[in-house]
Amino acid sequence: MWSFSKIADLVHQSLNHTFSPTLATIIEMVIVGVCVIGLFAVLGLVLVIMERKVSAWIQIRLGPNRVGPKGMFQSLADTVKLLVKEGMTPSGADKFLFNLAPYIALIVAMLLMAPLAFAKDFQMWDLNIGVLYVSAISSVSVISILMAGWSSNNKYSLMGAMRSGAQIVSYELSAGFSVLSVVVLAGSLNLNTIIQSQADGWWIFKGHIPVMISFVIFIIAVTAETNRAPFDLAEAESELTAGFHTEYSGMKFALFFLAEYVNVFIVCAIGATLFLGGWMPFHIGHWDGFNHVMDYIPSSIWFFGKTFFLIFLIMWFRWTFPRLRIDQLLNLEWKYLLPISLFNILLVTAMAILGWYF
Amino acid sequence: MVEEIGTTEEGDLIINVGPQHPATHGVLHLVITLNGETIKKVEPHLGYIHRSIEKMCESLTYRQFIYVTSRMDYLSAHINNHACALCVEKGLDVEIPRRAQVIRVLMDELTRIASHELWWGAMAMDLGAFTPFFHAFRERETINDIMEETCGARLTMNYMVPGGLMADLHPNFQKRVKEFITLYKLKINEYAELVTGNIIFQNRMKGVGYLSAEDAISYGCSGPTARGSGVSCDIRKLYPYEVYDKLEFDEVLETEGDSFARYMVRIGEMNQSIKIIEQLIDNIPDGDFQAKTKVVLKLPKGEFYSRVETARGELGVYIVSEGGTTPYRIKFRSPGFSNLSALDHMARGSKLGDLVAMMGTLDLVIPDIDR
Amino acid sequence: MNNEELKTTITALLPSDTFEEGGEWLNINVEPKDWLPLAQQLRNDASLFFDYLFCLTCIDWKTHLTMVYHLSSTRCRHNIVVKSKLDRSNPEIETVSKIWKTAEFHEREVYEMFGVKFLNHPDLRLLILPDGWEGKKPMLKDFEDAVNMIRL
Amino acid sequence: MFIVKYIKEVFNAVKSLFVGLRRTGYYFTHHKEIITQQYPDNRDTLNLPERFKGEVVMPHNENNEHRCTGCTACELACPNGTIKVITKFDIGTDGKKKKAIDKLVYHLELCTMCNLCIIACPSDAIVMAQTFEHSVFDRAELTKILNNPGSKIMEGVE
Repeated sequence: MWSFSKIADLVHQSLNHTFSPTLATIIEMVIVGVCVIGLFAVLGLVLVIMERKVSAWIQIRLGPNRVGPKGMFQSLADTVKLLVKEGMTPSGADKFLFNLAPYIALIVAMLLMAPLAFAKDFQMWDLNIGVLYVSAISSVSVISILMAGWSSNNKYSLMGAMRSGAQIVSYELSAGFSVLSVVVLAGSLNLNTIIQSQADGWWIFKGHIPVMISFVIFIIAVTAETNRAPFDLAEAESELTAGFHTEYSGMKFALFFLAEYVNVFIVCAIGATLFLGGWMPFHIGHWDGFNHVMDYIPSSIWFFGKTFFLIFLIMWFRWTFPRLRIDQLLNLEWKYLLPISLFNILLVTAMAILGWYF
Repeated sequence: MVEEIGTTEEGDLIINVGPQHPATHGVLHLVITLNGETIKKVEPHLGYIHRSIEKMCESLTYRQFIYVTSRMDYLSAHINNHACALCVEKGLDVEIPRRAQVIRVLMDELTRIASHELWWGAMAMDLGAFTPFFHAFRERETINDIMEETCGARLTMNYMVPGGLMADLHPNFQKRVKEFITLYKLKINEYAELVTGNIIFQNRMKGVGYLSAEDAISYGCSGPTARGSGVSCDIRKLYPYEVYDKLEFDEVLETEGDSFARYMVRIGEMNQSIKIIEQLIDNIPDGDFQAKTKVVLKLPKGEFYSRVETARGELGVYIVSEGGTTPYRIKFRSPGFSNLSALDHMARGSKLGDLVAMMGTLDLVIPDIDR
Repeated sequence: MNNEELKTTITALLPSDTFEEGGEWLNINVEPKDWLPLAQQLRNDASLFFDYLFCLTCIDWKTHLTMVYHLSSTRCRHNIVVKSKLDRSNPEIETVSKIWKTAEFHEREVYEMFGVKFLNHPDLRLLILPDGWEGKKPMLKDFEDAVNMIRL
Repeated sequence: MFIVKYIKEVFNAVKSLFVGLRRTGYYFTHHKEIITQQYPDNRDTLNLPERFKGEVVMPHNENNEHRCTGCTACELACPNGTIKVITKFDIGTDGKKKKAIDKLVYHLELCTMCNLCIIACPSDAIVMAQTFEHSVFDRAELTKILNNPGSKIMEGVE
């Protein structure tokens, strides 16, 4: 059975064999960087086509079906279109910040990739405070949005950015609390340890009702954090035309677009890691035969399967619900989600202390 | 309108919504004064699609001018044509055959449903739900197919002419309308599932854009906009034309006066229209589809006014005739123009996101406002 | 109320007006200076209660302009038409936008299309025509647009 | 009770969301409900109703004869000046001069498909065709001459 970790080990050994350890590490870093960029591109293409197909089927349409087999290369054609388009900078804009903003959005998304465990023993950086790192870095993404909104010299952009600021700052809270509930149960901030703690069952099953509540809150909060409908107030095209990226065009717009999708992927990956056991296969009690079959499926497939399931959930929400109003959005957070998650974290802590989980 | 761009002395933000904006469904231009997210003032600037139809009609004969009116409120083209035909018939003093009357009412009601379905989809899209738009088009397309078969066009039919109709019904008409009614009854529940019952949607609509009954009357609102405020103003009931006085249907009234009330009025009206169609579809009398009229129509000297209920409200056609073959002056009292004037009053003090909900429930069709 | 009753009631309010009959609705001719007081009475009189101004327009008769107001009552369900003859060279009439708010938009439209000045109108600016429109008012009968006129 | 009301509220709200999700989920999984028509591909099966108003044409029979007498009723009926009838005088079989059309010029770019000319025509010489793909690269192609070159009026049409 092949796995990513074996390939990684092979590369590591051969590099260390030929080069000095420092040089080998540098080369490894370059390889990882290239891989991340490659993953970015692939994720962007896959998620865009996935979103378009999901939306089309929900909307009783066919969706893209002209470019390539079943329209699978549609997003590639879109990328080419965006690349050859003129990237304009408005004359009144703060040019430096305006051009910097999309790269910050992208870099934040890239940094978030680091502690993710894509498969068994396959992780860029086994960070002992992985969860903390993720929630810290993901808050930085608001800076790129604020930067884009402010520097565009456009009132729509500014309003979109301000909405986004209020929204992300608020929803960080409940996202943090729901993540915390798993941390409390697992007793570690290390993502790898959290995954290992789910070997005998995923937290969403082991932690029963309180963790399910945190899972629901987590999904709502990350939908809001990534500015996806029904919380896409930063874009809200029927109100603010395109929100913070109204003035962006060409590749700079594409970078924002890419960063949005990659952010969706990352938060779903975190969700899958924390609640659905990451790359851990699905096991049921003592059904050894069944468990064995599940083990046979590569761990990377488990990880991506769970992640894409969560991504599909978020897409499903997007194409079903209307958008909230800004005050309702904040009401939802401060009046409903935050009290519930505060109460929930208390419950989870009690549960963890008393050992009332499976 | 350009001098107001920027900020006011009090530091309020002034933004231009439109003329190219996703929520204005056309070329409406609103200059909005904002304090943060709160609207302080909405000022419409019109004229981006003004074609001066009233002036054009002054040089067209009574048979010719009707086609232009399809381009006013293009979503209820039949009803516009109907209003003009009624007004000319009033001047000519002809009674049109009963078959033509029934067919006109049928077409009007089908148009009303089609218009409300488009509104429903567009309204949901304004609020950020994209899927209902496509679902609404599925049903609307069926109506368009029916229209295409009988009238030869899908949007600007020019089917109602002075003296009756341009052509008789297509033989398939009754069958296909019945099919449509079956489809409609099957799918109408989805509307409630997807939009009406949705908690986000209800929160977005309830208590938003309040218009009291007195204000609705004072602003000259009509149609579902006024009926959502509890003002009884259905021309079909109050001043019945054609066969409406012999039909059983209810005037849908809601008293809350908010956007949700206007929404519910339109949904209720769709059901009432289905009720009217069901009453008439099997009872189309035989006979001519056109009254005998002269080739060249000449209206006597005088003034004629006809009122009909379009999907958006009361459409008035006011013809001043000097006895010639063309109208001396023609005035279209369009429902959208008056309804739009209430927008500023409704929007003050609410959030920017609410403006979209309000414009959605006013069901603005810009060519109807500009004419 | 039917047309006859309306006629007697309104004559009592304003003896100087004249009536035209034969149409569907009662037509009242008033002098421009009498219009505002009459409008207030039409709106506020409990038996008349014309609270719904459903059409407001103007007609260019080449020698003079005529303002036409179509009024309706949502309570009593009767309709009247009020007409007022205006001087073509300097058309002026009092605004009724304080009585019926819908008149504000309609009067702005008439102002730019016919050039009728509405005295005491709160916001008499161009509504439909582009800013800085100069020259003749488009709906007047002697309007000629040399540039955009299409002759067939 | 406040807390019961609060929970009920949350429950109903979540329920209404799930109702919507179930509906869209149904359509996501039921692809037979898809209504998209793949237009240029389905040209062969596309059936336009016979009354569809696409453009004005003048039918000719196999002897290159049409029914137009050149009475200009269509020209008068048209609100936009779409049709121009250019007449000439033919020498008939009996040696008399007879009015006939030289050209019937039809400006498709001005036409609004209002059907008034078809109704006005006393000899049913023009009809609406069911074509709808009118886009061309040169605007001049939209000005059409409806009668075929060398065509004559049908016998017996007055």
